Amino acid sequence: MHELTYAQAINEGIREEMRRNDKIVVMGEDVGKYGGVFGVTRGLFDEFGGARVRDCPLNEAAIVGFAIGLALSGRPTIAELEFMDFTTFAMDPITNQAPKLRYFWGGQATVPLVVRTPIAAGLGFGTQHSQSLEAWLMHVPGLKIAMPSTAYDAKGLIKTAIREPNPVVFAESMGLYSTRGEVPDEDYAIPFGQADVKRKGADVTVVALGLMVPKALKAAEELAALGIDVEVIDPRTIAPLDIDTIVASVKKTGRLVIAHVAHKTGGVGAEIAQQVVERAFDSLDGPPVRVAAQDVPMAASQFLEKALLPDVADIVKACQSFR
Amino acid sequence: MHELTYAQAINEGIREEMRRNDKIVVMGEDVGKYGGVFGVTRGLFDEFGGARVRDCPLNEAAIVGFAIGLALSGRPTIAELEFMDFTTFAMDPITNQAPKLRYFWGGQATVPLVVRTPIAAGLGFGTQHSQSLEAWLMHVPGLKIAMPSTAYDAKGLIKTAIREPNPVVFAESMGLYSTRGEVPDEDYAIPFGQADVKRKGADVTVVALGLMVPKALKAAEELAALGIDVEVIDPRTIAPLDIDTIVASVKKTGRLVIAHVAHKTGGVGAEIAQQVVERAFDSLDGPPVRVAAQDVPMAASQFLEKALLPDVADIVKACQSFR
Amino acid sequence: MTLSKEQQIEAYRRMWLIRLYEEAAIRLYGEGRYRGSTHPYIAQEATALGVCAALNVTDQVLATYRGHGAAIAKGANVNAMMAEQLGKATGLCKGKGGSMHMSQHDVGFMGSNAIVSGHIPIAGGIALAQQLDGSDAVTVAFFGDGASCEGVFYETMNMATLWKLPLILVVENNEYAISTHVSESISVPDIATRALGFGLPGVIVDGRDFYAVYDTAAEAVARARRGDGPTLIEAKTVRWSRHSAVAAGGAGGEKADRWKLTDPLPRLKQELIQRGIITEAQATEIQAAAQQEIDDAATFAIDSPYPELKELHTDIFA
Amino acid sequence: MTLSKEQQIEAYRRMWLIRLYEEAAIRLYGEGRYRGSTHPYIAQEATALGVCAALNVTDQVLATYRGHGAAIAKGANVNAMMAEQLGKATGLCKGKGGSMHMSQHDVGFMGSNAIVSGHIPIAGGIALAQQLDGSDAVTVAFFGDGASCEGVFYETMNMATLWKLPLILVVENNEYAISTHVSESISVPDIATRALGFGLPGVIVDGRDFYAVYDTAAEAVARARRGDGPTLIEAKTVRWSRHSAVAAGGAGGEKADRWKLTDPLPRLKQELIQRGIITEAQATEIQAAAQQEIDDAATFAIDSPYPELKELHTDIFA
Ligand SMILES: Cc1ncc(C[n+]2csc(CCOP(=O)(O)OP(=O)(O)O)c2C)c(N)n1
Ligand SMILES: Cc1ncc(C[n+]2csc(CCOP(=O)(O)OP(=O)(O)O)c2C)c(N)n1
Ligand SMILES: [Mg+2]
Ligand SMILES: [Mg+2]
Repeated sequence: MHELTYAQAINEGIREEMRRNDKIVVMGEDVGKYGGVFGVTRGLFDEFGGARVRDCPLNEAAIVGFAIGLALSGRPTIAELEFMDFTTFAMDPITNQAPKLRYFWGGQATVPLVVRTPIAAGLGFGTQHSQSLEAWLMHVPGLKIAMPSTAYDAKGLIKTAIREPNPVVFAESMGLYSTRGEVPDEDYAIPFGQADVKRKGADVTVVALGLMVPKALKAAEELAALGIDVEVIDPRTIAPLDIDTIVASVKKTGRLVIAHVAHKTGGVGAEIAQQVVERAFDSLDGPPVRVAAQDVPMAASQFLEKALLPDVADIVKACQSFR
Repeated sequence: MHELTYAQAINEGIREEMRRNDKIVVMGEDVGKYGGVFGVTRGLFDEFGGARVRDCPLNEAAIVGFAIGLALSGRPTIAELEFMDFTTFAMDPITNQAPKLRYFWGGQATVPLVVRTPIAAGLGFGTQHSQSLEAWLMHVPGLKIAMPSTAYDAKGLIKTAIREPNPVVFAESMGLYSTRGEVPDEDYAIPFGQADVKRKGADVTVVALGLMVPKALKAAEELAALGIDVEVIDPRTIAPLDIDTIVASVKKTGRLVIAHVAHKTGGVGAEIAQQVVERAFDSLDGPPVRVAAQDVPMAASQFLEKALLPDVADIVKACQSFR
Repeated sequence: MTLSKEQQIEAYRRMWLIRLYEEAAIRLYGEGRYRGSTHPYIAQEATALGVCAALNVTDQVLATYRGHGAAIAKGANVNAMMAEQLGKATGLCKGKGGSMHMSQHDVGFMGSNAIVSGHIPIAGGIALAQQLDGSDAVTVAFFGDGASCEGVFYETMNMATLWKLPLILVVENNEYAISTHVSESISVPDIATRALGFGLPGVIVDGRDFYAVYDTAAEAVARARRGDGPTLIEAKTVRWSRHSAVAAGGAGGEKADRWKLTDPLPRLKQELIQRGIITEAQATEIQAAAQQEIDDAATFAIDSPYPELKELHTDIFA
Repeated sequence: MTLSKEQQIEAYRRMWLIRLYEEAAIRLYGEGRYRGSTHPYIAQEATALGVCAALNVTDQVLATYRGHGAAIAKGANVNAMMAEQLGKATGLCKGKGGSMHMSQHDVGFMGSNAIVSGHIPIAGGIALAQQLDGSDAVTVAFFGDGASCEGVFYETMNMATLWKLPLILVVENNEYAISTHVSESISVPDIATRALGFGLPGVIVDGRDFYAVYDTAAEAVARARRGDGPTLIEAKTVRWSRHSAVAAGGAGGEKADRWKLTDPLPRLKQELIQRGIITEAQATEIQAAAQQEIDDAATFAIDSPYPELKELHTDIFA
């Protein structure tokens, strides 16, 4: 085992895969010599050179479009978008092209594409740099979506993403980049569609995404002191979604809380809640509770931002809200 | 009263508003002399001229961006995107700009923008021309979203959309363009956030969007013959969403079915279901049931398309599925 | 690099295949044999044929929903194309793609795309892969005057020039984007002029002249194979037909007459005869054979089964 | 059109306001008085000032997250700006926008945008409104070399040229987009060259020379007011500081030295003295007054209250 930050874990995962497969290409703004605006691709340019680690002009649509072309040509390609908010510039390649080409060409194409992008919520970057847009992507058949919450998961999931012959959006949590965790020295990969029970508990099931996972664990500790035993589940990938693990937990606890930093309305929380309701209606003591960002644009002012984003206290409150 | 098609009703609504307010501008591809690729803006160019009814080059991002600039300058502007699938090219202006400028500028801006776009599902246009993407937009604070299902609603809602000082996405159903309906001769507008109970019923509540409304009404007839009395609710706008009317109905029927042509996973159905569960859990006989497109890319082949899209029979089945 | 007799004859044969394929596709649409729409390449045939005559099977071609011509020019199977048109299981894409989404990768037709301009950056990426692989293959993207207004076209020109990619951008200026004339959508008289702002060659050619298109394409291809980078070719052409089976727009009237004068088919035939490559009689045979091939394709398509419903769930993930 | 003594002195004063505002903003960030980031305009001051000196209050200016200079050049209130920087209720935008989202519509500063290039088509629409209203006002969009790679920049040049809009596109080429040098991102040596493909004038100017920028802008503004359409101005400049408080990237080292030689502040001061417009002593006073104004702005910002939480729910809908 060795300790890495979440950002370093992604870096190490990419590096190891690039060593295993010299066809892999990394593209994006500032991903080369500079090593990525948040340092995630640091050192890759020096090790693999400018042909495989490519600094691109500032044009997200073409970056992802080119990446799809490379992927179609048998080169697994990792495209970085510097903030998830900028997926808005690449929605055609991400949603109309990558996940559909194989289908409408009757299986002739394979698209080993990874779009890496960080969710910056909570760091004061303001309205256009704080959005968590995974719900948009979960609505698109043909896309896989990973949202790691620990260094261990980040490395294991990025490896699976890169080995995937299908388009993957890898949504990183910027607020976790500097968090540290133990990572095995030997090669490992975490299969998609396998949720991880981060904490076992009997009273309430909390399904948390990305940045909310550590907050949920913190809330669980506080609640334990209050005699409420919380089970914290991290789906790790929302497409595919390991609904079985979530439903099994809810059948045990009878209570479901879903926590994400994305806005509440239209968020992934509604989808997870409804899937659980469809499968475990009779086991539920009450309605699933969503802990999410308020439905207002992300404000820059720090106390406004703090107030609009979900936090530990909101999860604690939600877990106490059941009759 | 006079009879109009759904497309003509939108046209008449725009025309009347343009007569009332000579600042209003219409922009888009083929909206001018040609009258719109589906004829919705027919005649506007002749009546109002090329300065106010503007044929644009083929660049959706700039079309909506320019429309925002006009709106910021006090000119209510109606931008057309020829298929909803092309919102992918304009996601920055539609989601990062229009709904956020007023907020992050502390109230200095007003953005009277209407983005008109048709949902083409069910007409055999294939994977990239059949998507219903309202769920993406419902996740964006600051946007209002209308989805008319009749000529009457279409005219009344487009007028409200144009009079709105805020950004509105007006999602039309291409499959309804040629359907006819009675429209009052005198001026009227339908307020946003007021659902319409298209059919009263006691046994099951069916919330249907756009193209699914007539299908739900057809299903209701068939079910009436089987002794199941269905209430059909058309929210007409999903943002704001008239959840009170829906909840009141479910408290009466105890059963909820939501029908939309968008893909099931991550669709608006999950949001409506969860909001109802949050408010009426104890009134529900069973889990809300979603009738939606299968989670596969829209296929062109007619029988595949028919099979993947929700239809009358699916609504009938869903309404019968309750214990 | 010059064209062999066989290549020229084959081009004439495929020109008829394209023309007759499109006429059949329109007829079959009229008969209600498929839904959606179809976008005829009629009158533009010489462009796809002239460009593809300069390519090898390992070179890649991407096109738009108006891509039947490019597909046939690159050697796609017309039976499977017509079956795809009708959404049949025997189609190039098992019927899932339909008229706007055809592809046949084994002949280097990387497919057509229904999103105007959506394939342009993808073509750039394929050209980048060719460069990284050290192959001398090139990539061609066909698109229209309207597509040339979309931002990704410029973004792709910039990246391809910056990286000297083996990419040939062929803008088929048929003067209309549905109803919108180029004079209302493009701020300069010639689309080739755009290249001046990006530092790649921008060449204008008569898109209805097979030989002129071939020569222009051959030069761009040679340049790309040499590693000297991309070229923008503006093929001036006309769209004689409606925009699609669904939308009229543009063309017609005076345009139609202009088209008749410049119809690439009689034009190529005359040249072939003048060059002593075929006789009038052979020309007639070629046309008749093409007609037979398309009639057979239509029959094949009509007689083919629709895909089974389980096909809905295949080809989503590899 | 020439500048009055007063205008030139005011330009010098505002140049100091910008420089000192940015230095204070960096210091306050270091002190942890706000989160997020800040993008200094240091070394680029002469561009915003030269352009805005050619504008009236009724002309509109849009800028990027690196827009503090444009805001001050257009006459924005530095107290309210600094309060916005710190997310205070007294800020230009009530603290909701922060460093990257400032605007003051009553002085014609239509605001800054954190999405690179996002404001460019919006500026085009504002220019279109000016044309439709028959006013002689013009719109200016400032943006960087990196932004000039985004598709909407080209789309906007095309539409603005096609429609002869009163739009002035000012690309501030400071050679870097975060870490990426223009030679790695732009396929031609000069961004002004892009204009050749679109049919509008593309002019290069030394962005650190206030008078040169003014003359160039004045000509573009006159052209726009005459109804002759848009102009692309490439202001060659340098970015001395880090990209932002968060990201380093580019600049530094040899660049920093080059900057010192071309620092617009001593340069403008010398010119003003040579032209006999101010004395060394007056220059010192102006600088001291500016320092006082910025110190007061910092105090005002620090002492101001944060917005109440109910502000979360205001200004969403009109
Ligand atoms: C992004 C996008 N916008 C709009 C459309 C609708 N549309 C389909 S074809 C077309 C016109 C394209 O014109 P052009 O590029 O000149 O090609 P042509 O049809 O003339 O071959 C339009 C606007 C689309 N399919 N995709
Ligand atoms: C659409 C988009 N892509 C990427 C970014 C991240 N980003 C912020 S500033 C910047 C560099 C912009 O460089 P340039 O346009 O030259 O302006 P400068 O910072 O030099 O003033 C980048 C890539 C962004 N904010 N928006
Ligand atoms: Mg055309
Ligand atoms: Mg720069």
